[in-house]
Amino acid sequence: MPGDQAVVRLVNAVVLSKGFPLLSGVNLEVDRGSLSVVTGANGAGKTSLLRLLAGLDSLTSGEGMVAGVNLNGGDLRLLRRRVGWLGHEGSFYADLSARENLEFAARALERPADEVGSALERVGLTHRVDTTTKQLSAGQRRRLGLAWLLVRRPELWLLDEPYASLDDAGRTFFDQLLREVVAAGATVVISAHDPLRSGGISPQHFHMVGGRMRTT
Amino acid sequence: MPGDQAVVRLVNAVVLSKGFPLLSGVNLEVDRGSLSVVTGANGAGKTSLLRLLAGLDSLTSGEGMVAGVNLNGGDLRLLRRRVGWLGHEGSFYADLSARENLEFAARALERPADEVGSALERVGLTHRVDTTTKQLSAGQRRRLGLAWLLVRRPELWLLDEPYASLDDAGRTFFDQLLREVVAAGATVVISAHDPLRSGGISPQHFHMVGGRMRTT
Amino acid sequence: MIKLSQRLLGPVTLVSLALTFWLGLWVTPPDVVQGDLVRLLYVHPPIAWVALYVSFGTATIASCLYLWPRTRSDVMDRVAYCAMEISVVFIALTLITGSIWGRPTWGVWWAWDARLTSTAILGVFALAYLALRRANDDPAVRARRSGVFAILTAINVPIIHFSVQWWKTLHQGASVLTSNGTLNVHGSMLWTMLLGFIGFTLLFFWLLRYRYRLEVKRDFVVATTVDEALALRRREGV
Amino acid sequence: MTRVAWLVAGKDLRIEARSRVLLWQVLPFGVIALLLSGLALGPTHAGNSTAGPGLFYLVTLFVALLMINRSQALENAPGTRASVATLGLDPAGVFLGKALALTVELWITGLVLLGGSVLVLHTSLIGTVHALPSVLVTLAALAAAGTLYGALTQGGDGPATLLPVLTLPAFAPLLIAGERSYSAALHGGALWEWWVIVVVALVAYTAVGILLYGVLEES
Amino acid sequence: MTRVAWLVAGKDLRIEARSRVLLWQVLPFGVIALLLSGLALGPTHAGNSTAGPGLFYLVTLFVALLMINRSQALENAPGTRASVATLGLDPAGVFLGKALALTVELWITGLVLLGGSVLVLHTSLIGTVHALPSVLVTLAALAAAGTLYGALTQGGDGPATLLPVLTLPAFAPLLIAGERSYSAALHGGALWEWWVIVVVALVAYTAVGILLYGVLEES
Ligand code: HEM
Ligand SMILES: Nc1ncnc2c1ncn2[C@@H]1O[C@H](COP(=O)(O)OP(=O)(O)OP(=O)(O)O)[C@@H](O)[C@H]1O
Ligand SMILES: Nc1ncnc2c1ncn2[C@@H]1O[C@H](COP(=O)(O)OP(=O)(O)OP(=O)(O)O)[C@@H](O)[C@H]1O
Ligand SMILES: [Mg+2]
Ligand SMILES: [Mg+2]
Repeated sequence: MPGDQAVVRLVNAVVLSKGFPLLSGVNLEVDRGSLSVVTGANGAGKTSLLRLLAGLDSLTSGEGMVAGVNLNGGDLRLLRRRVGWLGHEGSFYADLSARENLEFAARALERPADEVGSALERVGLTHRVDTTTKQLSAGQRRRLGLAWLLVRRPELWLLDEPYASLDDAGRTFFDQLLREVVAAGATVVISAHDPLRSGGISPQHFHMVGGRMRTT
Repeated sequence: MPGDQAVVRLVNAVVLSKGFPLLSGVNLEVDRGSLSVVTGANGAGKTSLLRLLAGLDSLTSGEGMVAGVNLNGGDLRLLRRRVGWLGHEGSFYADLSARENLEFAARALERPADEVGSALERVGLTHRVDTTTKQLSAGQRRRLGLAWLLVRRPELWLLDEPYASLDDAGRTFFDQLLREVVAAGATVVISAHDPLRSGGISPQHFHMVGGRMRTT
Repeated sequence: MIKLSQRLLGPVTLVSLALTFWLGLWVTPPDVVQGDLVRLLYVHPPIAWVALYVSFGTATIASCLYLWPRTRSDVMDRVAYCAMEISVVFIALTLITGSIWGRPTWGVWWAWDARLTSTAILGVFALAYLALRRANDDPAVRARRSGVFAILTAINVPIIHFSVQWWKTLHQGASVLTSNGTLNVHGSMLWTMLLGFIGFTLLFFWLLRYRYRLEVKRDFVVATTVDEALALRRREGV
Repeated sequence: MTRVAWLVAGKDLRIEARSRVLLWQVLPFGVIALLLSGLALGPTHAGNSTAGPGLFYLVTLFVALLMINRSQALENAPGTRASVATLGLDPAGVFLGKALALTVELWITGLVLLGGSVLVLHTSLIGTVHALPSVLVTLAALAAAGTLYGALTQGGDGPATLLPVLTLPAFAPLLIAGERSYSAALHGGALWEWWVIVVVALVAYTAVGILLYGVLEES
Repeated sequence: MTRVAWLVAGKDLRIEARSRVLLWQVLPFGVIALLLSGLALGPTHAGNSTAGPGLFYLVTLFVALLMINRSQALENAPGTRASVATLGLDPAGVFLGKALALTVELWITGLVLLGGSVLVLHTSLIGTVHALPSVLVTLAALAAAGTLYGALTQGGDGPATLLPVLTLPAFAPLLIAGERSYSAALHGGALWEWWVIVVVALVAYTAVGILLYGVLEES
């Protein structure tokens, strides 16, 4: 295969939902170990794109290859297992505590349980480990999402507006995390309205308009 | 009453939820026609404070007077009718279209129906008026929230992280809206992690730590 | 005066109940038809009376007082809650004593009888009330909701009462005071029964007082932990 | 009050009309439940036409629970509650509007189920027609009570499961009265006392709703 | 597969134990529904002990619907579905785990309801004890089928109302077989044929679940 380096390759990807084209023909190539930022006006299709890459929505037409899985007929579960997803909403069992949620993830992935404690510490939730997720504040839920990703350690990180509702310390931590992750060889695609703050890495920029990439 | 000017006056306000103090003794005074920005780390209590001011949560102890309504035993419904609220979540009937949601609000408030069209136009949703709210993107839902407020025209605006998930054009529009609103004599309290961008007005800053205002 | 009566409540309850049992078990004669079973007469009707009318009545009145803005106070909410809880106990006792009585007289523990069914439904109401309280944590919300629920229940009491009349009832009708006003039960039996009514009613109020105090204590414990929680919260992030 | 009531009822019915849940899900459920109840009781009981009214009301009750829950869930989507609260709608109007919409929905379901029980349970058609007014009033009372109880359960833990616990004891007398008057219409017998109960219940629940719905919404 | 099954079952039961919805809401609902069904049928039918098994299964069915819905709703909180999907759990394990947790919950409810029908509907105690194994197997089959159907309905419009429509026809044979074998245990009669049906249903639903749950989860 020529694109050995490409973790994501979309050719004219179209995603329909109830007849409406969320994506109207996206061409995209993302290299392994890179950091990409997708920008675009509200409703341009950023969330839809990330969902497609995560294997959460299916391709209507066009071609796609993500993390070695063909989006047309490939094993989407395998794909999902390789990506980490951080969405707009807090993404856990609302009745379980922060710790229990992470322990569930760790067990599911057969990771050692002690990673949970350190992940919670890194995102600064040590004083809320036993609070049920539905009681956490918006930003704390975001942080828990990051901790979940720390336990997951996926090869492709898909983050939908990761900065939203994080406080300053959270953003600094997040930037540092991004650097680490990319340095460790993972690929990161994020959608954002805010400019990236991290100085260390130079991201690739993509701009969406009307459900596809703006041709520059 | 001495504080004729104060729209919000909290003295040692405490709000408990399941025994946990969301607010641990807030003292706050906000003048009529001012713009206030509440900052603070994740979980500091910004959302809880705004909910208290909106009459959505009730005071456990301490004293409070908001928009002329006493939080201890006053008519909270009267208070709610005077405030406009924009929360983390899209805040509408998910099965109704953008236009139908606003029409419902306009009728409920006995406002002329033609305000709906102009509000939708101002927030840039003219191409999505007949889309059901649950299909809108995160930012579009935020914009619809702003349109709802435009129809509401409240005297006290309470906005929880209004910038989150708005795109650049949306933020510019929002800043301009803030200026207009304040100029028209309304009071605005917003919570934010991002610095305010508007040049025109100088906001008052409040910083929360551990459920109360930082004593400076 | 109130102090004194409060102090006397316990002893008077004890004495009247003890007297009821003594009279009921040893002094009054066995019945011609029912034999010794008739002694349940001194226990079952008073318990049922407390379960249905006294405790539900107390809870309903307290709920109304809570919902009426001028008389709204935590006291009323607590009284309603405690009364409803005690009512569960008394309804259970009514069902138990009734079943014990029913087994030899009707041959079954339970029958689809109007009185029995309505008693069971009221018991369910009381349980539902407790379930509703559990489902809400905010004290103000809980108080308002359970207050409204108690009032809705009160609407149902007469409806239940009338709607089940169509069954040819197995249960004893008004057997003590008949419709033409003549007394049906004589001498010592009547007095014993009357004493039973007084005794169990007093027992209800005594239990209510006890339970209420427990509730206040619990609130106090909560309040002290709230102080600790407040101190902890204020130290956050500093 | 009436203005708000119309507004709210219109909104609820519009959402219902759009999602078609009543047509495609609730009605089929009712019909199947009717069939199943017939099955569960076996031929001896179900073929016996005296069971008709009872089964009709039993099924209607479960259908009503589904619909009450849906009606309240509309108001409880995350964020919706807060936004709508700041509209400061007159709670008596909201109560009336929601009860009205629910009544309309229950009437539609009730008519279909009545048809079903005539067909499936061999209940007499003429008797059923005679019973119609009492059925409609009973369903309206169910709707009024259901709106109140629905508001009680929302926002707490597990509203969908709490609702049945709270409503069933309250609906029991309505059920009985409805069943009796239906039976009376079928077999002849005194109707008016059941009418009294049902009408009293309707009036009482409506009155309590108008007076106290505001207390519930405050939270 | 079994590892995932235990993990998922543990998670579901823990959430259930924490919220206490089963104890405080579902069980009381079952008991009330039993009482009400007795009422709705009137004394002649309800007193008649042959109606016992039918009513027991009818009520269990409604309780099961509530619980299936709750079990699936856990996975469907906004965002939860996406995050959990990226864990790539073995779907057969997820199916088994959720079915297992549901089985445990249904068993608890079933035992209480059996007790209730002995007390309230005068079903014979000894007969009921004899019927116990068949009831437990039937409930397990209901849980397996319910988990499958639950997954079918979620994510669409109004899952809580869609579920009953889909499941009722599938549950009908289970219901009948369960009721027949319970009746047979009460009054004597051939048991084994109903056993065959119930066991076959359990095995079939479990097999289909293990094979096809993945297909449902993919969407
Ligand atoms: C589980 C079974 C039973 C239950 C739930 C039950 C319930 C009640 C209730 C609620 C009352 C109070 C009625 C009122 O004050 O309006 C009552 C009163 C009474 N019960 Fe029962 N009962 C049961 C069985 C029996 C049996 C078996 C007998 C005797 C054969 C009996 C004899 C009485 C009598 C004599 C009264 C007083 C009636 C009067 O004077 O108005 N009960 N019962
Ligand atoms: N059925 C539909 N009819 C019309 N438009 C639809 C329909 N479903 C989705 N859409 C539109 O599809 C787009 C989806 O965009 P998406 O959520 O991917 O945007 P986004 O780039 O993430 O925006 P944001 O910055 O606001 O998060 C929105 O513009 C939405 O209005
Ligand atoms: N039962 C509970 N036990 C422990 N902590 C709780 C409980 N309920 C709420 N909290 C905490 O209360 C705080 C609520 O904060 P709030 O939502 O007001 O924060 P915020 O300032 O808006 O934060 P963000 O910037 O993340 O939106 C959080 O720290 C949350 O963890
Ligand atoms: Mg988006
Ligand atoms: Mg917040």
